[in-house]
Amino acid sequence: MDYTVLLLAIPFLMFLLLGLVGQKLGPKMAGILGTAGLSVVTVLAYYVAYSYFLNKGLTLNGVLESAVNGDGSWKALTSFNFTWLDLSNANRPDLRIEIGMLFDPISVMMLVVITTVSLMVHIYSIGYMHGEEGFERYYSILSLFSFAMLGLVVATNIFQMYIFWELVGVSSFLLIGFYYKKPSAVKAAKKAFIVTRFADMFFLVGILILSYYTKTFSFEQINGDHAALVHTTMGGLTFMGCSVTAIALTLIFLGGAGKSAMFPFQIWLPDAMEGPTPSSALIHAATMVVAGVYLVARLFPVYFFEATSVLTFIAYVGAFTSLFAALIACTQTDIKRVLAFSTISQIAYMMVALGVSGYASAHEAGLGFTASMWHLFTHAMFKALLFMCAGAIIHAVHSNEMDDMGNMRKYLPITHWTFLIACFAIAGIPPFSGFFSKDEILTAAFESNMIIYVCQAFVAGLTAFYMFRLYFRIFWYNEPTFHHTPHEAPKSMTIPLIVLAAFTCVGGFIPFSEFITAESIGYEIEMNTTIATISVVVALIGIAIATFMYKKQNEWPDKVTAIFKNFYVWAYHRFYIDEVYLFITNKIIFGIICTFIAWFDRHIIDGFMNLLAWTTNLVSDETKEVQSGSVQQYAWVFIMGVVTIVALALYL
Amino acid sequence: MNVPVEFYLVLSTLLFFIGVYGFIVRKNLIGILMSIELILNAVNINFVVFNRFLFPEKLEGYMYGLFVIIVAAAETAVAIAIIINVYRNMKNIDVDSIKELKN
Amino acid sequence: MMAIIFCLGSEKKNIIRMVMAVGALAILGTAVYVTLDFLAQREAGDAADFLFRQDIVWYQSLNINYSVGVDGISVAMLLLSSVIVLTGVFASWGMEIQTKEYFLWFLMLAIGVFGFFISIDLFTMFLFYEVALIPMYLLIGLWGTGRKEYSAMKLTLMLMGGSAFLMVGIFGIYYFSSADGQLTFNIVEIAKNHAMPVDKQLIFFPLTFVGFGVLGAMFPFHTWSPDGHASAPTAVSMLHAGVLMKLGGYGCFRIAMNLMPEAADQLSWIFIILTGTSVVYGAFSACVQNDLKYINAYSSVSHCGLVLFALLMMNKTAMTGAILQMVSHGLMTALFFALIGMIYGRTHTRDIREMGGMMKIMPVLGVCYVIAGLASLGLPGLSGFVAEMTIFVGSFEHTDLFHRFFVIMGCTSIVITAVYILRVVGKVLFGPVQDKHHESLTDAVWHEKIAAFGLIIAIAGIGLAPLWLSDMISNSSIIMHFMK
Amino acid sequence: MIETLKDYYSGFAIMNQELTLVLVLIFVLLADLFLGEKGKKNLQFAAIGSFALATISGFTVSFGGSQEAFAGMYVTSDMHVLVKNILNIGTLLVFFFAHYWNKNENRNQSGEFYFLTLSTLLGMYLMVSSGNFILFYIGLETASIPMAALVAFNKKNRDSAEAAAKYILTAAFSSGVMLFGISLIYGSCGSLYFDEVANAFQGLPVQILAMVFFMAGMGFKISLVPFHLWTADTYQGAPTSVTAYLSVMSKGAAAFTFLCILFKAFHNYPEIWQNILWWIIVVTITVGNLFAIRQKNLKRFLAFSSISQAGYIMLGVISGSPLGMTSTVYYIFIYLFTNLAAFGIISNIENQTGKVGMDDYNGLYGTNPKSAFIMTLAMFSLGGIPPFAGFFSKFFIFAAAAEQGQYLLVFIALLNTIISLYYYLLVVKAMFINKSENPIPTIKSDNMSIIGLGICTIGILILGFISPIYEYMTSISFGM
Repeated sequence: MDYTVLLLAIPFLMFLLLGLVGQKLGPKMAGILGTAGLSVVTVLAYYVAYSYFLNKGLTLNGVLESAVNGDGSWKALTSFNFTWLDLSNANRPDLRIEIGMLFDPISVMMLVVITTVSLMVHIYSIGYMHGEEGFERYYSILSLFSFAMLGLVVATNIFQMYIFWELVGVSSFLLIGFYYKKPSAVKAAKKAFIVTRFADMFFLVGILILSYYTKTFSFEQINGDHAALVHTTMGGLTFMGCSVTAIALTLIFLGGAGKSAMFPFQIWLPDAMEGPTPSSALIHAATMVVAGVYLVARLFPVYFFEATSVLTFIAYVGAFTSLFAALIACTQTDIKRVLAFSTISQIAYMMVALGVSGYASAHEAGLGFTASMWHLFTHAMFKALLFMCAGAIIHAVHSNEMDDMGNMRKYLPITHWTFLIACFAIAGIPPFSGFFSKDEILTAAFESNMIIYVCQAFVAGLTAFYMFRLYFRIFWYNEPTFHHTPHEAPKSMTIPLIVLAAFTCVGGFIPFSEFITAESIGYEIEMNTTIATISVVVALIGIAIATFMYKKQNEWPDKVTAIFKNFYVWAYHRFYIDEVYLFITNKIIFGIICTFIAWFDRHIIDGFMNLLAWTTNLVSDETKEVQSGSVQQYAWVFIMGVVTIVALALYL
Repeated sequence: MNVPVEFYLVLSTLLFFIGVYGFIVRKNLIGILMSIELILNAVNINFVVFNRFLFPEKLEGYMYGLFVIIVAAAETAVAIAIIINVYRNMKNIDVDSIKELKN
Repeated sequence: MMAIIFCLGSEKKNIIRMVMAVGALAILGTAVYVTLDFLAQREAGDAADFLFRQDIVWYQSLNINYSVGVDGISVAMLLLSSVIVLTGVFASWGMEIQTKEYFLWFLMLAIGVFGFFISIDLFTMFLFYEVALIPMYLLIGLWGTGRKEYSAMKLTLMLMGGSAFLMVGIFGIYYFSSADGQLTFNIVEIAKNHAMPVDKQLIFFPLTFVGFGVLGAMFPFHTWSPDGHASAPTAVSMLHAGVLMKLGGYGCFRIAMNLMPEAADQLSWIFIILTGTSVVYGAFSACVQNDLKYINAYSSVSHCGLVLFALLMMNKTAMTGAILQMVSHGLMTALFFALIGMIYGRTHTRDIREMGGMMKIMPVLGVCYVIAGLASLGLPGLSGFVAEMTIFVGSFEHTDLFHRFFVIMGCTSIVITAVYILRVVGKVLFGPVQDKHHESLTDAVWHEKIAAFGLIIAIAGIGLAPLWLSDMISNSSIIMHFMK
Repeated sequence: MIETLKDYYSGFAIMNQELTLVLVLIFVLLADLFLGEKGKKNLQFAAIGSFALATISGFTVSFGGSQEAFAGMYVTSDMHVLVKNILNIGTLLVFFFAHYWNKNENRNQSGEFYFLTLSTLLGMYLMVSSGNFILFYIGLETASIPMAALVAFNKKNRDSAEAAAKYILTAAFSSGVMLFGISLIYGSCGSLYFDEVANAFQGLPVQILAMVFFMAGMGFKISLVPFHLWTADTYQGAPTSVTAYLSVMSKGAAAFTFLCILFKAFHNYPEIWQNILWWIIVVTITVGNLFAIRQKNLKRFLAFSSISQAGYIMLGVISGSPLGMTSTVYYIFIYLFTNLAAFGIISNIENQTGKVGMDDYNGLYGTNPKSAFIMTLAMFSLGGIPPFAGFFSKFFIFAAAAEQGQYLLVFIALLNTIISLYYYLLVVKAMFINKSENPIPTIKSDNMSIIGLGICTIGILILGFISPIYEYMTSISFGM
């Protein structure tokens, strides 16, 4: 245990402190305390990242440990790892849940992402949430979230990950339901929790299967040596014709898919926008939703060496989801929903990248992995930025609907420029960060699977289109009648915007492939100019169409809508997936199964017990004539009793 | 005259069941009491016959018969007293009048 | 060993309450002391099956002894019981009618519970078991609400039905278990002799298991539970769901399975089906209930089903998980009932359709309720998670399709649990206020806070640092016994 | 065999208790005759006091082993002495409860009450100690004929008259049937001594027939189904003190005698009577319970309850083992305190308010908490709920049956305890939970019944925990 534990301890203590005595501290104190706490954590995280990546050594427990192995690959370091719960038994003597901190390239990278975005959100929220009821509660939950998310990424074993996985789930639930008086928020929170919980169940079963055979939870042992442990313990095992490893890993992926809102679990994320916008930025855009990607990345060696088919499956799921979400994003009018679908689409990109990735660093085989993580990083920055901008806009007009906005560039200049930067980044226009990461993804896809490449390239165009649709609708277009003149957000809100915009601008120039690779060995990326050109062109086409349609109010949007009428309606209604879910849960599970079971319980099971009692009473009542009061009848019964018994005794 | 033992037993059994039958069908309490006497007489016949024919070396059966007679007398005395009490309370000694306590 | 305080003769309500509070505190203190002493003695290398043994010959000719002693499991249950008794006293602070009698019966219940957990003689155990059952009738019938008479009667009769099974089982064990002709009721000796023929075990194991299973709310013998809980006064619900239902699981374990392991092995499949069904069945039933207490009662059916389910998996991890689940469920369900009682005391309704926005009106109770709900749906950091995960990991030891199927079915309960917990939280605590009259209601008062916070601390304590408890439980010889 | 007249009379030496009782009897008779109108009050004290002395003296008797007198006509042992002592205690308790009644309503006939009760007690003594069917028959009739008079004690009350008529007629009928059986036993076995009967018993059809006739007669006394129909009517009509006496002493003595005779006379073919008894027990317990459920009159209610209790007692008999005997006697012992506590409360309340309906007891706890409390204890104890004594006695009696492998029977009996608990709880519910607009007013019990109730309560509460009593019974019990 050393200073690294503070990374987890500070947010946790902050959560307890603000949660228990936040009311007494008052909102101002709570905001400052929360932000200060997180600043410390951020500094620590940067220090760790700095020592790990640049100094190639991390001082843990007073000893300077090298972050590089002899062969030049990155080394995973553990600062502490204690037994939290012993689950051993005769069969699996070493099975235990440990809590520890693991530092390797992806976890350190995630530390940076999380703390950065979280700090920005903390600062931003001081302005955004100003005067809100439950301000202290908000900060306390933010701290809880930061704690959980940091715990998740530094997890040394899959069960620790699951523990924090659940914790981020609950903090997400609490934040979505922050405006608990609003029925829609409560509903959205419930939906988010239950859908992810449903996926978590698969995750859990996956863990159980995996750990049953490997007899351990530890990532180091599971992943180590090209997942040799999985190979020796599970290789060749089949269940109903499928490889057990594949089943386990598919289940684990489904868990990740739930958190990362992959199809068909995507339904919760758009609704999750009911939460305060900064928390959406943090949780539902930048960090928590990428946990699924992180999970797959964490177990990447297992996926790659033991279940390639699952990886392909992931790629297809990702590709489909990205296309699907992008299509929907084109039709939405609630700006946060557009961003939400965009998030789904972008995360799906990362999934695709993992799915098409190879392993070795040589010949850029593991490019997809690097690209995925890179996109994770850049996406976190620009998506958080987008959300915060959206927050600033909502803050200004008190509405989420595009129709209430327009021509806002003159009222909100900072927001406007930062938003534009983010739009360029997500659209993949150089030199903004999104260009680089997305380009690598497309390259990886191109080299592995043509169908997926085409699909992703098309999605890239769509992305550019809907983002600029959003941009023009908000900042250009016709000016609606505002209730009051919109004004720029306070400093506490604009500074984070600027910081993130800066990250977005420079993020593409980080030599990511030196640090983060599937094999942990750094390499140089050479840009594939053909693909880069194609993607830029596609993006520009998208932007052009958007400019044409939405810069000024004109009849083209309606015309286009009319052409794709049915399709538009379907997309607008998110392809009715929510309705299908609602039908299954409300009508079938609640309406039929639960009601039936409850009825069955009351009327059959309990009814049977009551019937017993009722019968007893009935028999009692019916037999009262036996006791007729007539002494002669008594004698009759007496003598008949004797006769019967004699008969029984003699003949039986 | 040598009546076989079976004849006595048939008699006593008949007497017993006549007593039982009487107990069940008689409407008058005194009649019922008399039926009981029949049963007891059947018993007495049994005892005496068994003693006389089967185990003549001891007197147990005779003794038992004597006791039964004595006890029956006492029983009848109390029974009649109670029947008188019934009569006093209900003004008749019909068996149907003692059917109030039931269920 | 257990200091039980009687507060006879005192007519003043406040004095009774104070005496009860002090007494319950003393009980908790004793329990904590016993725990620490227990751990210290274990640390010092005392490896006897049971510590603090005390044997007093009672009925010599039948070899009935008053034998008590504790192992890790009993200690855990004692701790649980004492916490719940203490918080129960605070939760029933506002009991105004016939306070003395109420607390007297309450104490009798507590005596039965404590006695049961420390007994290692079948007769003594059964005695305490029944001692614990009967006060329920009056406690519910007199101080309950709703259809209290019906519920009280149903509860009592069904549980007595269970003990009818149980008693036959106990006689079977008694008469067939002796190795050298010396009949004994002593659990330790019976387990050691291990002389019961398998064909007899096959008869008496189901009887014993069902007997305890009734109290453990095993499907289809659980229907006393919803009605009983719904009608019982707060503290009684707490003690009943929190501790009394654990008697069932504990008995199944300590008596049925420990003494008749072969039969347990052979017949476990029947009960796995039943308990597996109760896990899911209870959860589904809870989804559509509208009465808070019914929801919680069905949830108890589900959770207690998980206890028995895990026990039947018969390996160290799952069994440890089962005991953990007993403790955990005891604490959180007690918290639930305490909170429901407090809410009901204010709103005078338990129908979730008539409530809403309570979080705004009574934030402390609301937050406590959310915590209880999160514990119930197995949030890490709270006790439910620890127990459930231990159970699932342990249950996964069996590779065959049958076990796998039921384990995975059990896993689905964590989702369904989330569904009904969130349904309640969403309807009752969140959303707009449904009834204008509710807006003037007050938040928790001091004794209610003590009750709620006490339980939350225990829940979170176990949830954050479960290792000592889990080790204490899993090091019990009885669990080792099942390590094959 | 009998050597001299002196030897013959030495038989009286082991009849201490009977002789003491006869002394008390004569004393009470004389006192009643000579004390006159003014001395009625003292008469009660004289009767109770002298009988209490007799009771105490009973505990000094001890034999160490089995003893015979009059050529085996009369047998005794420590167990017999103990049973008689138990009967004494019960009778004494009944006297305590009857005191108030004897002082007021029944003041003119109180002497007769004591005399008749003690007479029946003497009959029971003889019945218990009999070694021969003759003495058994004499004892039985001595016990039941005065009982009929006792039942009819309320001369002005038509219910009492009806109950007595039913009782005497059924009793006479059943003793007729039984005698017929005994006569056949005599005819087929050639003797009336139990042990000689045992040797000659070969399981012939006629012997089985005879045995069933005999069992029917005993079944009447113990009120086993289907010979039980008189019970409820008689219990309801009889004065409450007499009912209490009838339900405990008469039943207990008969049960023990039945056990002794089955053990002694029919022990060579146990499976025959065990099979019969098996069915009788099942039917008895079930019918008793089913009929008890719907009763509204507490005395009638307790009558059916006592029928089902009789079934439980028979569980000990069916085992045929020393454990069975111990548990039977123990059960009777505990049952005595429990049931008398219930009857004590009922008679107290009936004497002072005339109410015996279950509905009248609504809200009793509010007005008479102590009575309600004792009644609750009694009900719980009857239902076999620990820590009250009834639990222990039930446990032991089940243990005795289970020892012989009668698990199914035990199980059925246990299931029946659920029903029985239901109606016992109904009483508790009436007193504690039900509300009444017209509750029984607070009554003031007289000292005697308070003493009686106190003894019963203590008995219910602590007897189960005092194992030496049970251990003593074990040490002196015997099996087949």
